[in-house]
Amino acid sequence: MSYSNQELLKMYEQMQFSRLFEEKLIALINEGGLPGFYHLAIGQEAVQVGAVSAMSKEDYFLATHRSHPALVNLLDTNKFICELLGRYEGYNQGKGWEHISSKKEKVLPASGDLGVGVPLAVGFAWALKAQKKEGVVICLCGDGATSEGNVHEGMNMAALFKVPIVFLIENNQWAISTPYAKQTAAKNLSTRAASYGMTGVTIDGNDVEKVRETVEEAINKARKGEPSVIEAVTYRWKGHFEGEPGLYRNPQEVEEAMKNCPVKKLKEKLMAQGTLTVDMVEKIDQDIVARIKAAFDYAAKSPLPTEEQTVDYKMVYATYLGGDLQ
Amino acid sequence: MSYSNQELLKMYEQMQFSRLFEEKLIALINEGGLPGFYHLAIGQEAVQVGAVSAMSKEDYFLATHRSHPALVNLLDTNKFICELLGRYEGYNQGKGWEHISSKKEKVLPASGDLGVGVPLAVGFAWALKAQKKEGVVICLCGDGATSEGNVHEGMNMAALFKVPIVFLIENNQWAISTPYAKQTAAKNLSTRAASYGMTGVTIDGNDVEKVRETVEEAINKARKGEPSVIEAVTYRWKGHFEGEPGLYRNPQEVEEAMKNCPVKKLKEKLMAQGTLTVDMVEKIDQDIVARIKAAFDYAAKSPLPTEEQTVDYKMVYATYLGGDLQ
Amino acid sequence: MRTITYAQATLEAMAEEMRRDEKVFFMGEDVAMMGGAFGQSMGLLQEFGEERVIDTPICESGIANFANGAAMAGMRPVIEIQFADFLGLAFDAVSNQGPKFRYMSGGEWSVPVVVRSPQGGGFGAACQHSQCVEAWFMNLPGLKIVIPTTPYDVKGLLKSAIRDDDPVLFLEHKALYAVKGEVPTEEYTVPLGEARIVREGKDITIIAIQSMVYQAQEAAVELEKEGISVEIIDPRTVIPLDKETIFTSVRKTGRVVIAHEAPKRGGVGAEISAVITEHCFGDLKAPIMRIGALNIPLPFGLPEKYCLPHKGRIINSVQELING
Amino acid sequence: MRTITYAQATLEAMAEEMRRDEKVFFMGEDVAMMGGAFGQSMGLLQEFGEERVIDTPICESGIANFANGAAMAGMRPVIEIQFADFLGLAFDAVSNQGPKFRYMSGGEWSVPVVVRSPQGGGFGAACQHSQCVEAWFMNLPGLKIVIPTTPYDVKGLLKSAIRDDDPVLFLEHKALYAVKGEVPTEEYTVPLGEARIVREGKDITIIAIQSMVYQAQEAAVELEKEGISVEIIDPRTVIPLDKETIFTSVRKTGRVVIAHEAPKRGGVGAEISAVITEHCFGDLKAPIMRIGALNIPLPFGLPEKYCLPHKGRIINSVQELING
Ligand SMILES: Cc1ncc(C[n+]2csc(CCOP(=O)(O)OP(=O)(O)O)c2C)c(N)n1
Ligand SMILES: Cc1ncc(C[n+]2csc(CCOP(=O)(O)OP(=O)(O)O)c2C)c(N)n1
Ligand SMILES: [Mg+2]
Ligand SMILES: [Mg+2]
Repeated sequence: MSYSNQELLKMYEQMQFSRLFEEKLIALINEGGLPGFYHLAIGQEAVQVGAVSAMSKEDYFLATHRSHPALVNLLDTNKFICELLGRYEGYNQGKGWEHISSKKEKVLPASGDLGVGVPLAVGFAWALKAQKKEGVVICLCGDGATSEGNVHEGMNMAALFKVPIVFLIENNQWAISTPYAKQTAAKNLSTRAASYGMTGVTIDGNDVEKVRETVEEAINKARKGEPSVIEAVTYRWKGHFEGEPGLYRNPQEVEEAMKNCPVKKLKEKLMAQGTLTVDMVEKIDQDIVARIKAAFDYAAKSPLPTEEQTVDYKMVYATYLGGDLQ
Repeated sequence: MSYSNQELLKMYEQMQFSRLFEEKLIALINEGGLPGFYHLAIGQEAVQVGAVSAMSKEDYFLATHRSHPALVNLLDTNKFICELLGRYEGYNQGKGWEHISSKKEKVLPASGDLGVGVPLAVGFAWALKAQKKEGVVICLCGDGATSEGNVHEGMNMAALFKVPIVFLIENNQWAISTPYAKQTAAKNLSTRAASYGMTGVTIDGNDVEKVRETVEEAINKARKGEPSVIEAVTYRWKGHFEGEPGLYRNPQEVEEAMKNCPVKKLKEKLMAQGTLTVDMVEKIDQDIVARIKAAFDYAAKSPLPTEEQTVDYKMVYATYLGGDLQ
Repeated sequence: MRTITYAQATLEAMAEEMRRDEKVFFMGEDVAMMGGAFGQSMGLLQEFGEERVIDTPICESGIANFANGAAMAGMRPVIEIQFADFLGLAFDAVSNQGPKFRYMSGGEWSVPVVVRSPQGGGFGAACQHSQCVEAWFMNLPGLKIVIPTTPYDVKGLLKSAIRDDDPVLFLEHKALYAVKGEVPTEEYTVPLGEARIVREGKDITIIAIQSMVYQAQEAAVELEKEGISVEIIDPRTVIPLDKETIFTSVRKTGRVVIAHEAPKRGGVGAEISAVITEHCFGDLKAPIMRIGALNIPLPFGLPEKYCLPHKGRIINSVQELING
Repeated sequence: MRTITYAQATLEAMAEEMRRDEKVFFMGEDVAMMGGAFGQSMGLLQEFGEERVIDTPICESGIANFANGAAMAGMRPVIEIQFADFLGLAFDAVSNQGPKFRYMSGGEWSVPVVVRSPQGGGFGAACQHSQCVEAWFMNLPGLKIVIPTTPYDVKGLLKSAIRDDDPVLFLEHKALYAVKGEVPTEEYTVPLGEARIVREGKDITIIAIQSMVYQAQEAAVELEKEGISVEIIDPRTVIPLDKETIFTSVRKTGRVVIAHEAPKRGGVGAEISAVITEHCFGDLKAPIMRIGALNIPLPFGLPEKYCLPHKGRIINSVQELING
């Protein structure tokens, strides 16, 4: 498939938006101004932007802890950044943090426990079908998380119940300090598909067009009740979270991988074909930087949750039956 | 590979031993004389007898709840039956019941929770290797249990750590009332192997020679640090446990499957080639029946655990630190 | 009033709620074609079809997380874990996931899931098919826990649990499935969070959980002959716990025995005892006694009885407390 | 005496035991190459090699069952679950499998596994990276549970846990890793099952668990200024519980506050309170008070502090009990 210049440009802007957003995060972390550990996806933008670009309005996205590229593009920037900074105005009153979610924007929460999201997303997708809704769930999952039993149980049920879901395994080749080769002896992670009776494919996760095209196909199949697995191979440029020094891996490996920058790749292609000019690049960056700055400025002024907003049993229970310690 | 007449005869005797043992169990259950629910493997004898025949003295067997064919041939008959009847003289003081185990006979316990045995067996096999012991673990697992997360986690670690283990999936096509097709959409269960970087094969589980040969090969590979998966396809003739009526399945399916009796198949082959005669068949049966009767008679007189033998904190703890309720 | 079994009562609750609300569906191992390991869901498949009564693969954690997801998408899942002991495999999903999504999302999602599971001993089915597990889940926020005793209550509470908008762990007792009791044909529910006064008395309060209610009732009859008047309270839901009903009784009797089938150490009895001491210290005339199983994995067969609590131990404790 | 951190103390215990017994090995997520998520196993890989210090795939249940199997085969596994919250995924393996094999096999197997895991809040890491989990495991038989507070204890107890022939759940507190304390260079162990009297006093007993010991110590200093003499007991192991040390103190003071970081409801405090009421009823001058976290999933960031217990609440409770 080939995408229009306009579509390509939009994907470039989305990847760049994520890149500059995460670079801003790094700057703020270095200034000591942020309250948590942030799991950056720099270098992996093509996987999630490709997926987001493939989605229709009725589709859902299940995130992981490393989902800024998807989230920053799916969500309202102010509310997103408020959430990341733990502000009450955030999508989840500042309680969800990177485990952000939004019913309206069709983003499902990443649990703090790896792997859990897979059977959850399968159940969600099943329920869409049961209610005759159109949506497909794009279920993101890291390479490391695929070793979890929950992933196995979820994928098996998905194939069995013919659930409208796409399993997008973002193989960035590391799980904290554990490289792919110490996580599984499987040749690749799309081999998992056949073991549940699904189709599976391994693709270059740094090629945003390839990702988008593959996810689009998978979404179409999923809508017909054919779930499938896509393994998108990419690389985690930074530490597990920003500030984690990553001493366990060879700096040369990282350098090598960084040559294969998904944003730069698309940028060069677009410039070569004249869709993008130096001026446009600058203009895009300026706009993004301004938007990000505005949102961070907004969030910085937004208040943290108060004690009353925190100790709120109506938030713990939908049907509150009384009792502070019950 | 082809086995000597003597070897074939022994396999026939072992299968027949299991068959007559389980038929005796049925008779006793019908008389109301047994204390538990017994999961019979009638019709599946070739899988476990084939496996047991392939094992060397240093190898271990991890059982499931449906392992009489293996257990009755690996264990001392008196102590085995005492255990099944909950007698203190049994292998596990009557506490283990069908979840029997024996260090001396190299039988590892089936947990009451399906799937748990797989990572346990993997850890056991890993420890054999770490201690430079020769043994391989034959890890039995039902088709239904393969949907458990523990099985996934265990198999992945086995392949990764190059553990001396053979995963023998006994696919009797049913998990209580759930047929294979409602358990997974996978074409067959040996597809699981590739998804962990192991080799896998699906074989006729009613052909004891084929099972033995396949397990022997797998054991040889396992000793070299190459675990693998064997799916042996067979059929559960009886209810999930004896007495469970099995109303959920088509009687014709059962009848059809029963035509393919693994014991009869080997018997006919041996008779056709003259290794087995009518007289021998009778003699073998008489011997078996006598042995089984003697063992049941023995067990019937063996006492149940007393209160002191039950409430025994030295059995709960290897290092007992005091306190009845602590 | 007509009399039906505890198992039939759960079946009626399921059928009525599935008729009332088409978002309710039921899934679990062997619940559809077989109608449940104890026959407790017999006929549901036939009435509601395989889209709403679903046999699953054997994967407790996956089932429970699936249900959380389906609930977040607007359905009202009821799942069954075939034996409560297997809840250990779904521990994270049931207690650490479902009950937390609402709060952690600032109210974006609610998770109206009911996790049904038969617990308890009495069959000598050994240590992974016999436990009472309610206490495992007590220390985590967000979950409600129901432990019904009678056919009347199991029906009324199951209906309330299904209508509740939060995750509910609904622990049936497998030895009670065959117990019969009066159950009206008319629609009713029993609210979550209200204890039942099983029997009024003035000398001592026995707080009994599930199977122990029956043991306590027998004990009370015998103790009456000795002139001891026993009040029995069945909390019915342990989260939330109806403290008021308990406190009122304790203030009256001043003496308390708590009995549950789960091991004594770390059981629900510990929480109830601690709460009573906190609030009714001045009313207590004697130490609070707890009765529970021994800290021993339940063995196969008959010897199980050496480990489980029973009527005799309740009687002894009461006598000890009354006679000093 | 020299002073080292709690994290260093665990590291020394591991290294010493691995030197002493070549059957001891260590496995878990990121324990080898990275030296642990908190640097707590830094250097072990370099000393003992990759056959004894093993990075695993991410599969908590599998790791714990693997360890049970390896232990049954004669090894002495120490495993790490990266955050204690993830023990929910290994709940069955840790509490319902390992601790039961010995009894259920009539003594054929023993399972000398140590499950290490850092628990606790203080980092605002939200509801699945912050919990104290000791109470989850209290109601099952066969497991021992250790919750060390000081660098001295964490080293001595970890060594004892590794030498113990039963499964031990060893819960470290991640906010304590950086705490320093005196630790001798000479070999020593601290026995499992013995409480520590942190501070002697005569007016009131505070039974404090792990992080709360530090809070209680600060509270005691302030209360002393008001003339209140506080005795503090750190149980160190919750299973088995050193009841005698607790009872002796309660008999002396007659007043008790129990403090733990885990939620109050269904926490270890409930068991301790119930046990005290059972055995020391006549010695109690006031109700036993429990302090714990609220029943709320721990939120991200600063607001965590609204949910966790602290010194101020200990002081209030003591004042309430003493002043009536
Ligand atoms: C159940 C569970 N185990 C362990 C962790 C700790 N942990 C957080 S992220 C991570 C690595 C995940 O690797 P991968 O799935 O490849 O995702 P990536 O970080 O590479 O995006 C680990 C081990 C966790 N959060 N949950
Ligand atoms: C974790 C767990 N879930 C459910 C069960 C209940 N159960 C016992 S046997 C069984 C079916 C097992 O099927 P399979 O693995 O195919 O073995 P088979 O009985 O056919 O030999 C089930 C669901 C269990 N024992 N453990
Ligand atoms: Mg990764
Ligand atoms: Mg089967």
